Amino acid sequence: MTNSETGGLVVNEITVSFGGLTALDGVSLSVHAGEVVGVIGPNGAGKTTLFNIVCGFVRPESGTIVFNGKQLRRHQPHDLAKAGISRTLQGVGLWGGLTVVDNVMAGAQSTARADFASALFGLWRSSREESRIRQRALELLGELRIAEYANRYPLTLPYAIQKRTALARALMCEPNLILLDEPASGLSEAELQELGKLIIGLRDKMGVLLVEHHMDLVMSICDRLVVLNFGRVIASGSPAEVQANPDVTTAYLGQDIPTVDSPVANAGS
Amino acid sequence: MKRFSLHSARRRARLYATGVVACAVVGTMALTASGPANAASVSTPGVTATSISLGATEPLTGVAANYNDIAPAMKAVFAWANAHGGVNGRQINLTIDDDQYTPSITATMTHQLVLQNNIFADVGSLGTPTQLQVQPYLNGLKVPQLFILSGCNCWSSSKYPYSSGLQTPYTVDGKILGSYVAKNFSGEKVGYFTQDDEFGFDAIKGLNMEIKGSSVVSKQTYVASTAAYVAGLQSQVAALQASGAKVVVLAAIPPFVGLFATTAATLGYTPQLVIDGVAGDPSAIGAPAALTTPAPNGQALLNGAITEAGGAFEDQTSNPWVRVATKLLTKYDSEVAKNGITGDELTGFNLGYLVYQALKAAGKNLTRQGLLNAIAADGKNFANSGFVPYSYSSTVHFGFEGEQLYKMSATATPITLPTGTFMGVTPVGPVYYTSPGAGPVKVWHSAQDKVPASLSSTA
Amino acid sequence: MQFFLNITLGGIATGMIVAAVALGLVLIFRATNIVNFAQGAMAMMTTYIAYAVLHKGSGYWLAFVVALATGLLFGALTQVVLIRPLQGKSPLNAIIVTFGFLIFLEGLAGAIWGSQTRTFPAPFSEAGQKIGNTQIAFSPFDVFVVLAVLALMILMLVLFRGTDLGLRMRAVAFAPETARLLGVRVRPLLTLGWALSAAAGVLAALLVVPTSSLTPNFMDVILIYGFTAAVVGGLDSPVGALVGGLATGLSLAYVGGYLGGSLEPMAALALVIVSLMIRPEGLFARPAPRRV
Amino acid sequence: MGELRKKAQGLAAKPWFRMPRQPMLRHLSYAAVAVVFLYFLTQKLSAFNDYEVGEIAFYVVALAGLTLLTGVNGQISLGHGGFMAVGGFTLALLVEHTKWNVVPELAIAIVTSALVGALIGIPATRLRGPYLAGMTLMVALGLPYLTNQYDSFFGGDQGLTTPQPIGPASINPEQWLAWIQLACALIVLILLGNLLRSRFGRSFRAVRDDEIAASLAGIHVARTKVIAFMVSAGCAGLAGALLALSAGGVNSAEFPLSISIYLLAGMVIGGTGSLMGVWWGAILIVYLPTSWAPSLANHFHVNSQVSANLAVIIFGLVLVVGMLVAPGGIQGALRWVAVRVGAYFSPDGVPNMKLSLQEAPTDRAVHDSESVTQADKPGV
Repeated sequence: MTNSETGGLVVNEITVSFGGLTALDGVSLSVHAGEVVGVIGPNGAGKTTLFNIVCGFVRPESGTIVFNGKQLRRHQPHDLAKAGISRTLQGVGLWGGLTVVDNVMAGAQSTARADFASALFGLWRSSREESRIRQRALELLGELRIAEYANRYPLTLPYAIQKRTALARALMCEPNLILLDEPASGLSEAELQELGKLIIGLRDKMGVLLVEHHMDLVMSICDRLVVLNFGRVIASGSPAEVQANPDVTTAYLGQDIPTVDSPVANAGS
Repeated sequence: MKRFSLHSARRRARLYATGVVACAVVGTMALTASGPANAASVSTPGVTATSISLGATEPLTGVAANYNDIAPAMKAVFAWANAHGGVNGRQINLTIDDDQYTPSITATMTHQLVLQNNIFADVGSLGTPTQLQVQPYLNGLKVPQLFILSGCNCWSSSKYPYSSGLQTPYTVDGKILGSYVAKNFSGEKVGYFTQDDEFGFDAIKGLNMEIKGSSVVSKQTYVASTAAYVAGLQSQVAALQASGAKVVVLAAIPPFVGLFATTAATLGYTPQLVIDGVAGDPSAIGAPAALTTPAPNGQALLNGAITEAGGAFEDQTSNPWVRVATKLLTKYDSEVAKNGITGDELTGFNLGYLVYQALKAAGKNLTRQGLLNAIAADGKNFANSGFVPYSYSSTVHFGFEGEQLYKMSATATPITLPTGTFMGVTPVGPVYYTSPGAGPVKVWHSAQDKVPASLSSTA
Repeated sequence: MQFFLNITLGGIATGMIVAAVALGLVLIFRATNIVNFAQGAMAMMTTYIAYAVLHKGSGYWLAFVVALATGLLFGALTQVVLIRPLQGKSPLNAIIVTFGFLIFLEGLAGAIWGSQTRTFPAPFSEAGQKIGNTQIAFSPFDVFVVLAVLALMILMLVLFRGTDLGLRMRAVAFAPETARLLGVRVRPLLTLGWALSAAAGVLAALLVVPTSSLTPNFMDVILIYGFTAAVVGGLDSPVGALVGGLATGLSLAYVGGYLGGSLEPMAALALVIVSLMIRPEGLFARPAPRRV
Repeated sequence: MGELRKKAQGLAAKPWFRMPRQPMLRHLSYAAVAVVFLYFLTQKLSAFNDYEVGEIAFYVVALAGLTLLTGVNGQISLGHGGFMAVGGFTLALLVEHTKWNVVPELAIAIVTSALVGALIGIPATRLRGPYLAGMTLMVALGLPYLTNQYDSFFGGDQGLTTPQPIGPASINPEQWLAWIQLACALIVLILLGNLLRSRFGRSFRAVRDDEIAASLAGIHVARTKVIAFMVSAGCAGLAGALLALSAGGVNSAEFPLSISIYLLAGMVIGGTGSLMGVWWGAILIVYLPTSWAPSLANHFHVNSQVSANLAVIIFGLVLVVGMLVAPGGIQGALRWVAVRVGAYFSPDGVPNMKLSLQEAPTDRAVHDSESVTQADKPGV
């Protein structure tokens, strides 16, 4: 909390409840550039709600969210990209009617400058920008090694490729912070390895906040962990510290520590 | 290995598809395209040595589809004429197009009649808004727009010499009803219930010429739409009731007269009703609920209502015109043969016979101007089934300017139609006539035109 | 004062009929998440059948029962033939299909019975009653309308709140997959929902037709007002449909009475916009949490 | 056959001509071809056929707008007849009170209806599916009555007259009118084509497919929807103004609900979301009620009651059957065939993917990905 001047995301004492049920109770955490922070906890602990508050889908009853020294007040989801925050969705949230490259290009909406008139009249101002964005999107697809699917429709592609497309889209706005909502769900062991490398690679350019059930992945890539249970932070610190915390073990007691989620199981949630 | 790129295939596909669209557009055009229809050798459009081509746009479907039996009856008269040698040796071909009572479609269909069917004249088309839409167009091209089935004052205007109406102008309707009210209900509070368009406005014009302004206590309007049905007329009828009007003059289309009567019954409101000739036929009002539901005082709601008509009712079988029309239409109009004659079919018969007489009067050398001249010169003498002669002259482009008043009566012989049994009517007083302008309402003393022998012997 | 009283009573009578249409829409929406734009047209078809029965010389009540029964059957058939293939597709498809069905039925009715207006009787007198010395603009038929619509609403409440069948129907509407996994037989329930809703529509048509008249499009506007009522009340609440119906009927009556008849359709539009701005899900719908 | 295929493959591999990539240039070059073609077409046709071509042109304008709104942006409108009325009356009022040229009059008609579109579009952003459909239906029913309420201004039932624009004396008036209307149609198609190939087009589709994902990508969902509504209403307004020129006047009876219904059916038959498919829809709207249905009725000797309702029945069937069996419409079916034919001659070989009508390319508002998107959406 004292780090608010140094940049990054600072979530301070957030409380929110739905219909009398407290979903988050005084939750605080921070993510700084160059850092991977994981949020873990049993189902219903409030992880996704936390993301939704940061993104502006849900308004907290109290508490503040500060990003790069500026407090986010009554912000809307679409303001986020411009502010430098990106988010991937738990499912993939790709648009079935757009090709992969168009999906990724749409991620650059916040940096696009061409106005309505230049788009309507097809002026160079608009078309030049389009080629620039397309170029950038193809580069990103190349970096994520899915360039060959650029002109395909995403919902016809394997799940892993859809997830990468979604990641590419989130990276298009060149964020300072990226929120990853269960990036590992539905991926095979080999794909997990690659994902881990990818996320660590992101660290050079931005802060990463992820919600994940897959403990091996979390433990291996996160710099810090925050553990939520029933809407409260019950532990935080390095992976080793958290693993050693008895409260965490209790929280997970009685339910399997989830390892690999299948997309099918996810679909039902 | 190079992958098949679906995208490029699709882009090509899109191009192909675009091409196919273009080709199809051409194809459709080419198929439906046709030159000006069988260009006549004579200079007058729509007239050949052996034929005359006429057109009409009618609401065969849509909100005014009630009137869709008029044009077939007109056509039946032409079939009769054609079977007896045509007019001056020419067969009459009538094209009836459906305009659904929608002005934009009227415009399209009228363009088609003029540009493609190459009509000589537009005759007996129905509707005020629909015909107003094409009035500038037809007059601009000097195509006669004759005998429009509408009582709008707008058809007799020096600006549009090629237009003329058939129905009694609504202002004349209003004047005749107004003079009756002034005479028989003097001192009573009067209310108006009128349609919110030219029909209502013109009728009010006539009413105001006869009824003292001070006795009119409430003027209510409605919009002729299905929406008004559902919301009902409670507010308007309640307002009339609240104003204490003892006499209500209705310038409304038949269904709304029915709705008015039903609503008045609900409110326990029993004014003397005076109904414009547009809804003068109880069977057209067609609301047996209104006719049969006992009002609080035990009387049928429309019982005793005053209305008006320009000619005999179809159930007055003793009238020679009704007899001859029924006979002719039974032979040439399958609908009449099946279900018997309606008031609208009687109108259609009259209309067809008017067109026939006008064409005949225009002579062998048929031109558009010649037709107009013939109507201006002889129009007054054309035989008709109405109670007064036609008013046509070089300056007056109205058909009828007279009405017989009637009383709807539960004791008169009821009208029986396939759609139900309706109360009958009995005549009240003499036939009146007047012009839409200033001038008194006068009594017409002469008898109805005789049915010409040429018609009665061949029908 | 009498004027105000009378247009208020008129508004209530209209409102109850509007509520009947709204109840039918709500029933289908609760059962299948679809707004059935063809409901009015389906009811119009069965009203023509009732008309035919009536003119065969049967009494009003036989025609009434025949119309309701035909409505049930028609609703079930429609669901099986048209709506079943749409399950799981975009809601836009359902809107266009039901709307197209409306057009089709109106054309068909016009082709079979013609476009001329016919009249349909009421089972009770439509004349207003005297209470003491005051004439009240409320006829025995209006009383019948109110009772019939109230009965319909209570039936629906009992069905959804009180019976296992109703609960299963709700489950099917909102989570068809889960319901199927839980062993609910989904298909017959959906068919039943459509059958009941079509019957509710038929009831509305039979209540409106005596004061209107029978034409192929006589239900168009009442459907729009019914939709207004359902939206104002919340598309999944029977009580909301009733309150929305009364609100719609009264707004139309007051706007028509004090401002002019041409403004009535716009008044309904304004009512929808205002109520949706205040509560997008309708007054009586429980707010659904936003799903992200 | 093999020879032909080889030849075609060779051609496809080395296209002798490539369309410009820049959208405006590309669309202008399409339009140039169309202009030449349409010029000769209108020269060749009779006056009434020219009049009909003009009608097709303004329905193309209206359908293009509706396609953008419903097909591309996923917002349904049953009320585009209402927006057409706004455009028509605006033009008529300008004709009555000013002495301007037809071009600024049309431009103002577009702006006015776009503004009314915004008025409806803003509350519409909070509505979905059936709610929006019902609200727009009320717009179609309600707007024309306003002209009755203020009849001294709008001319009441009689309405206002809009004289046909007169061109050079050597050109017949129907042809001149058709040219004006065709020019508007081509301009609208070019501009909408541009728009759809820009970031706005992408946003429209993204909002249609998944609003939450769109907002997270930085797309202002509500603003995007309002823009789509305004553009679409503007097109409808232009179409209404052009209709007024054809009809010679406007009045409250001129824009009945049936026009909105025709537009919806036209959109579905053309292929929801396809800008080129609107030509099919426009041809259907112009010819079915006035020409095809009557000849069909004639051919089968049905009675007048049936023939009078035939067009309506067919429009209804088009909507129902089109949506159930071929949501891609005519344009979708053409593409489906073209993809196969194209693949046969393609040097790349036969497509290795199953491509069905259901999955035919992109712009289907009415698309069938519900099952997938549901799985996409996690709970709160």
